[in-house]
Amino acid sequence: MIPVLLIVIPLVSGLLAFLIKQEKNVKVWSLLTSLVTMVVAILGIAVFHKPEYLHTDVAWLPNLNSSFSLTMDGMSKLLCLLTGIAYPGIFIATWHSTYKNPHQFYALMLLMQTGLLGVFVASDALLFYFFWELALIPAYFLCSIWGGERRVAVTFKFFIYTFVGSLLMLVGIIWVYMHTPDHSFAMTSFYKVNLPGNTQGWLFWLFFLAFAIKIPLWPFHTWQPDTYEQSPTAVTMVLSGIMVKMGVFGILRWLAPVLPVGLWGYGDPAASMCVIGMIYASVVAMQQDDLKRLVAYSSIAHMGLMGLAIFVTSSIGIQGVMIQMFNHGINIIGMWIVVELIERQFGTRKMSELGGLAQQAPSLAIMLVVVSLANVALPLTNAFIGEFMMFNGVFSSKASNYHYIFMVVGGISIILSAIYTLNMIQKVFYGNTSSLTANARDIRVNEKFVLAVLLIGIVIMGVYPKPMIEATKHAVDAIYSKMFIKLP
Amino acid sequence: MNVLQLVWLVPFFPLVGFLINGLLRKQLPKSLISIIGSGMVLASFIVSVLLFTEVKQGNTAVVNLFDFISAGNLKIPFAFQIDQLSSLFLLIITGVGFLIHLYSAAYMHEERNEHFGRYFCYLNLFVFSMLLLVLGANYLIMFIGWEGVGLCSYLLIGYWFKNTEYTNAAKKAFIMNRIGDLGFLIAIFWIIAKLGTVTYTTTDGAGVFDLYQKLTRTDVIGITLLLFVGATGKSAQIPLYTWLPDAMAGPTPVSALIHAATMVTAGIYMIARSNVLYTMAPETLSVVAAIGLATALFAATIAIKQNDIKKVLAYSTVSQLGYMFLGLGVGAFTGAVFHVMTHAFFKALLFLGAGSVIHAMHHEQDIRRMGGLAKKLPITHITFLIGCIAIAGIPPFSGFFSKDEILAAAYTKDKLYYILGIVGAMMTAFYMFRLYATTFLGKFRGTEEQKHHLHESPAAMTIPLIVLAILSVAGGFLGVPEVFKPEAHWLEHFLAPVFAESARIKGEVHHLDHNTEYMLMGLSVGLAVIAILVALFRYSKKPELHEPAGFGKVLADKWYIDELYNFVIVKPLNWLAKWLNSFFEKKFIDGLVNGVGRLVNYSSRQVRLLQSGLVGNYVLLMVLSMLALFVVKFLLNSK
Amino acid sequence: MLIEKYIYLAIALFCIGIVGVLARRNAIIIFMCIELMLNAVNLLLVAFSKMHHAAAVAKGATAGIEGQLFVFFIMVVAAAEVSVGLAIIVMMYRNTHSVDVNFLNRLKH
Amino acid sequence: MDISQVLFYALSAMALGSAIMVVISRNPVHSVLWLIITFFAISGHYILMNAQFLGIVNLIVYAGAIMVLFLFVIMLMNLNAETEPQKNKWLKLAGVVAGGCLLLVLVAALKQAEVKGKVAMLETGDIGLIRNLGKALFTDFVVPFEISSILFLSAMVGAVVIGKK
Amino acid sequence: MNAIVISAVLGVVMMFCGVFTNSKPAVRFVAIIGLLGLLIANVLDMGGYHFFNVNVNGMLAFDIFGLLFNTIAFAATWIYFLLSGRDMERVGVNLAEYFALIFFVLCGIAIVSAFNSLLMLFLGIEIISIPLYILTGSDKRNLKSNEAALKYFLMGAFSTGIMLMGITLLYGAKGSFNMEVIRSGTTTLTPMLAAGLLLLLFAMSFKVSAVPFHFWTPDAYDGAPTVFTSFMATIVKVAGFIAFIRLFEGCFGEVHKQWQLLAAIITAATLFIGNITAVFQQSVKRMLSYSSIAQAGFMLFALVAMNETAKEGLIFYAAAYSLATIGIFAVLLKMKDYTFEGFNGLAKRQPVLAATNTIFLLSLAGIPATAGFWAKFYMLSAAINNGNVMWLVIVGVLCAAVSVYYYFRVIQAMYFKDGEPQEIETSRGFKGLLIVIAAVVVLLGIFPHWLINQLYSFFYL
Repeated sequence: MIPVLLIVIPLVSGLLAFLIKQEKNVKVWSLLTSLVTMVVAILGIAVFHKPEYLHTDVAWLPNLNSSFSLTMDGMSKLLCLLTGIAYPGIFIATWHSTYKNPHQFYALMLLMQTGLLGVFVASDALLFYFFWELALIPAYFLCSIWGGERRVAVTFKFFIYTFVGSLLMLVGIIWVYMHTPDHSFAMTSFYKVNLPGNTQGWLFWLFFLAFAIKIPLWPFHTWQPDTYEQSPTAVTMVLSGIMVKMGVFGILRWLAPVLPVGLWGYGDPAASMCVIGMIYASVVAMQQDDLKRLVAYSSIAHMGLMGLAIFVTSSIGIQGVMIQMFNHGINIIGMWIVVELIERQFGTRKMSELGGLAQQAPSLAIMLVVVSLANVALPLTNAFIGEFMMFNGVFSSKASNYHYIFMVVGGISIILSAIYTLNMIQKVFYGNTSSLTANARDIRVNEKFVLAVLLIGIVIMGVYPKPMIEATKHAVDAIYSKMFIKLP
Repeated sequence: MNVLQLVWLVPFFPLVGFLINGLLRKQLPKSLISIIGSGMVLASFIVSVLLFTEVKQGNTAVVNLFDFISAGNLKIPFAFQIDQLSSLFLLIITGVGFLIHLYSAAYMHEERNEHFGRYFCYLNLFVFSMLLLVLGANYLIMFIGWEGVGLCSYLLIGYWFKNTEYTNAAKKAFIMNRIGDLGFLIAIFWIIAKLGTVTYTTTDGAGVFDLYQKLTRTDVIGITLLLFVGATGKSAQIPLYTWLPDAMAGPTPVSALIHAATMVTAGIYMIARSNVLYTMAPETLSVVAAIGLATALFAATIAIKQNDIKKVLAYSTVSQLGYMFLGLGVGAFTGAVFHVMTHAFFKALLFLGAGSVIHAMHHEQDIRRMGGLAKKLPITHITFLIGCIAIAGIPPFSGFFSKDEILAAAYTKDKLYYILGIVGAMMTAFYMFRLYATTFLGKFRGTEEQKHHLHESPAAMTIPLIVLAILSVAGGFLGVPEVFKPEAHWLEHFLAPVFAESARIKGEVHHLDHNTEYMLMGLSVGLAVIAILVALFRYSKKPELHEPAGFGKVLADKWYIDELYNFVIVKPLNWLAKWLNSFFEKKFIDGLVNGVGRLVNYSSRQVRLLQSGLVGNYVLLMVLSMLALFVVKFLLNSK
Repeated sequence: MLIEKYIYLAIALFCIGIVGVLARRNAIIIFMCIELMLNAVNLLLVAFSKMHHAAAVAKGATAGIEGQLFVFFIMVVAAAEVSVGLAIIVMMYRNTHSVDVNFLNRLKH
Repeated sequence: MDISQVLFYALSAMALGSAIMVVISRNPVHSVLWLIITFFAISGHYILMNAQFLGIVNLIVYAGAIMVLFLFVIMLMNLNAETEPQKNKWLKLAGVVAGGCLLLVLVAALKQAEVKGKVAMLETGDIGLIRNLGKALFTDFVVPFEISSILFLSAMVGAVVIGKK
Repeated sequence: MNAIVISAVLGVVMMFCGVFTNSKPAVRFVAIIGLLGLLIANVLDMGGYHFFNVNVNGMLAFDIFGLLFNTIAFAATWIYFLLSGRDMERVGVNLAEYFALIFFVLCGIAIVSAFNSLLMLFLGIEIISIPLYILTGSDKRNLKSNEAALKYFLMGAFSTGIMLMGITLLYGAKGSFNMEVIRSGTTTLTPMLAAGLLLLLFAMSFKVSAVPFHFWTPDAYDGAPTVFTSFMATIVKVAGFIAFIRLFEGCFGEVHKQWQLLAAIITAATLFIGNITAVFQQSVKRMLSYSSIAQAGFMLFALVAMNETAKEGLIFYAAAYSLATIGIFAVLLKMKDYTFEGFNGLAKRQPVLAATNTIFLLSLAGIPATAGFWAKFYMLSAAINNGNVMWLVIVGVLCAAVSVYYYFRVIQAMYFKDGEPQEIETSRGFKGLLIVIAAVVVLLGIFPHWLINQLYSFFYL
């Protein structure tokens, strides 16, 4: 029941939002919807956590053995929660942003939420693919209509790029489906498939491409900085905070347990791409002057680490990925909120045009500094827990022969991330005020509220990660055991 | 209830102070801020003293607060370990910390309210992190504190954030530290990979120091080297020391607290804490000793030609930290810790003294524009002098005892270490008294206005000076060498349980005979006195005011190490970044991606020409395709 | 008569028709060449019809008759096609005063 | 070589020769005439194979009706050798080569045809007679017969639509 | 048989309508009602109510597959009449005749979906083609229309010759035109069979505009009056596929392996050329004709894979593709400017048109939750299930990605660009119908089996 509600509430409300013409009303409406969704997600995790509440299975396509089957299990819980929390946060934080045709904007935002939640709770491969694509369509329109100058071309590239990947994945899904013992799209059937090694090999690449483009892993990342830069910030938040997690989630749920041999066989090349990406993106981030691009590249680096942790196959690394998906979502949304506040106030995101904000807007500065620190994974922030576990997992992996090298080289990104993050803080907040920032004002109450909640979350999760680890523990064990059980 | 269970209170108080000052910094008046800030540290100090009395009786404890990370087989609790070593550090941190807080209240009085609050909030956060570092019962908690102090250091160096140079220095400090941190982190992973735990020691013998025998030789060398990489970052050793002199951009009390007394000694603490592992890896110890010695000498040479009062002290700190590592490297763990303690006293004293001078001189830091301050600032003068004597190693001041212990151990290990060490000691004496002489003796060389305003600092500043001076004088008696009085080395006995395991591994240590030891002491003191006299003679009347030339300029410019790093690392990295960003990313990768699109467009433009509009061509093409398919079917695929 | 000979003959005619379509520009001639192709087919059909009739003459007297009927239908269709085709050509000619197919290139790319 | 063989070769030569002339004649009227000769040759073949009805129909429908229609249209347009558009030489050559190749490929493909060696019965058998054909046409083939009426209807409507001013 | 007879009769009725009345709405009304009757008759046929008990002598064989397709084709045509019937008036004066011709085409479609003899195939295809030549050239004053008709006619006649040669060779080898006879005993492709098969493959490829026999398509579709392009590109084209599949499965199903490669080559070429060439088009109409080639490439998957999934998928593809394309053409017909620029800013002026058009385009691109997705899904499944042609599957999905490129150009123009205001007349009913069709497309996209299940269950009554 809970997962169905998670999908239906934003869907219905999103469709209704098309009809609400007043800006104020539609804002309130979407905020309320997102709050309700959040409450449902929290209820599902905290109150109604018995399987019967969290699992739904309705006949959908009997001829194909595909059912409308949704499960909120250990893996999806955190991501549902993230989506649930992120949306109200985004709506509140961007309350003062104005869009032309606000009803369309908010409706599409809610529809995108439907897609995202659907991806996370779908336990049927076909349904998963459905939602996977559905999340993309509203994103396409949101970016293309309300984005920056080069929005049309950039978003189009984003769309086609991800579309190519997902089509290849569709081929993979169908192939696996043909070889399931009971000819079914159900996740359980997918997990029972036992394909020969070389088949798994090329299937691995089909799935991998889709997820790698979405995450995005180097060298498939070039759509991402452009898209983030051009999208309206509220959308960027969803894209980077939640949507990119779809890729990681996809690997964990649909790639690793289904094609373990493929993963073992090609884990090293994939992991190498991740490591190169981590360093590469960090180095490139050092050169960025646009705040959005900087955060975008930093996100590439961080997502690379998640990929790395999965591809070298270690239990603790996967555990780290699970909680890092959540943490990274929170942190990067925080980051975007700050960027949005800066852009809205000064009309620029160029670091070279800013400066000295710490005097004028100390609260903003503090928020940014804390979020940035979480971004560089300083201990006692949430990101540290995840990164620690992931790096640890990489280091102690038994699946890869090069795991030491991966860890050490990947570790350099820790240093590089400090470099570009501190550069950013320095350029934006320190030094003397520029002509633009001379009369800056500090942030408003609603923005402060969201950021404060985020910060508290960041610290609490950084100090006491146990609940998150507990929540995902079984899912990790399940995946990990499947990754090993089918070894030839 | 066991008093030791209260250990969490120690970091708790500064944390509370941090939160209150941080959140209410605009609302609270400055006086209240300083009372909260200092008071919390004082409270910690009191608890530390309580704990210390308990520990002195031989009670130690590991206090588990909650599960921090627990995934799979890895269980890392958030736990504090209170034993001799940590309790000693607690006293230093909270004690010296309190004094410096007190001092800061006066020193920073000119700041605006919110910045004043910000300052104290950072400072409290620093104390909190440092306490985590030393209290942590496992490497991960230590690492948390480790990075935490790095952060506070960053924040405090960049406290005056309007100045880009200062913020650059802050950045540099953080990044340099991060390089070290990576080493530390890898070491932690290595330990986890091999032993499955990072807890130091447990009652059921499942800690790192209980299981160390499971480590192979490679493991232990690797782990200790990596830990040492971490230590070089935090404790400013070659090659990662360059951040520390720049860190003097922060307010002077910060330099005293963080960049002299406490944070920079974290590396020594870490190695002392891991003494068992290091004892298992003599190769690493040699590296530690060599690096330590090299740093000691290297920094000393630079310090000789510096003219910024804080820079001199900074290089002196680097140099002294080098001594501590030398001590660790030659196995004198107690000696190193001892030196940490005495150094905390006298270096804090010197920095605060310098701060007092700077305060008096209206933020003038160049010693060439000072001179003759002895009369105007009597308390500062006397306490500063005490600090100088202590650092120069003149008995019975504290520096003598600790330095001597290290040098004696170095002698036992390798005579070359000793000789080089003593050269360093001589240089220390020389540049400290050069500083002293140029600053306090001779004629005043500042502006009239400065002269007019010259006055002794307020009590809140002088009291810490006096207390620290007393400690600098008396601190040494905690570790009187055996030669003077058997069983008088209280510290060694106090710390013995901590180093017991390594002592067991090392087995019987060769002790110097008393004559040799007296001789060595005499030599070092004698040389130091000579160096002091030379310095006083040269600089008290005619200070060196011109710009140094020749070799002196090389020293004054710090051997051009910053430039070298800039040239070898920073520039290439920037260049690489630029190249990647402007060429590789845009032209190559994105070019490829867009190239596919362009290829489609291009082929579209070409392929559509097939559609020539002429029926004849169409039919011709159709016939040709038919031919081709016939060929495929009948000739190629003739099944 | 051996059937191969008919096959070769028919194919030869068929290909001459194709060459005509390829080589001429006059729409009417092209159309005529297509008719030639159809006639080649007709010829071959009749030949096959007779061949099958010969092979099955013992069993059924009417074997092979469908080939000849097919020819009949082809003629019917050809007639219909010609009426429409010529109408189109004439319409074209009315508008352009040409039957040159190479002038038909307003629609391209 | 009996008479039927002689006839076969003669008719074949005539058919091929006149077919080639259709293609290469510059004057469209000549092309039509050559095509009529081809049809005659083919009708000869039909009669040789004892398919008299088809032979006659071929002459009446094709040579008589259809070709007259062609001729009529050509005359209407006043096309002659001078107005005949000439194709690019190379394209022409390409067309000939392509057609030739197709001929070669088809012949090569059918050289080993499974019907090789079978005989197409000449002059005997009565399936070509009107009686037999008619019977089959109105029994077994009545459906296609009726349906071809639809074809004619549509062609008629079409001609009207196109031809009407 | 119901469909064949009634559609022919309806054709005749329409002819007379033209004689007896000049009222265009009346003609249209008769056509719409008549077609509805045809549709109902066909559905009744599926349900076992045969109005005409004709002894077809093995010439025709009615099966559920063909009847189902007829239903879809008639339903699509009905929608087409409703949406675009009014636009036929603008082509020329012979409105009743146009309807008559369309009914004849439908008769041909009913024949090719039920033929059992190659003779009937030939007749059926001719009955489809001849009216289409006319319809293509029906805009008599328009040189483009003339040119398109002549090109279409010449090449169509040429391909008829090829097809007849193929049929002849089969007849020579097997001695019959009956598909069952041809099929029986065919375990290997003898030279004559193979040659016949190839020639038939070429001719049928021509009819479904598969590359390299597609050349007529862009020109004919572009030149034909848009309202008829809509019909040709959708219903007629998929009817070609039904015939194609029926022929090759019926005659050469047993030796599928031996010609699969050829079919795969043609399919790949079709996908490639169709999609690639569409990218650069400036006119939406011409883009749509290339897109129809590209979509044909996907439908050819059914031929390559040749299994039950493929056939079921083809039916679905027929419905999905026809609905979407008819919808787009209906919108296109309202535009004065057929270039992409003509669509600029449509979303502001005609949100309903833009939104429904977007759904149709998404469906053509194969985005989930539209019918088009399932169409592609079935085709890919069929090919993957076959297993031998994975390379073709990959080519297919890459080309599908390319297709997004040109379909989305229209969406971009409508939503993200500002354009000149141009008058677009639309009635409320038109919009309502578009919305209904879009809803059906989406509904089919979410519950793809709903329609088929309904039809099946009706059939088994």
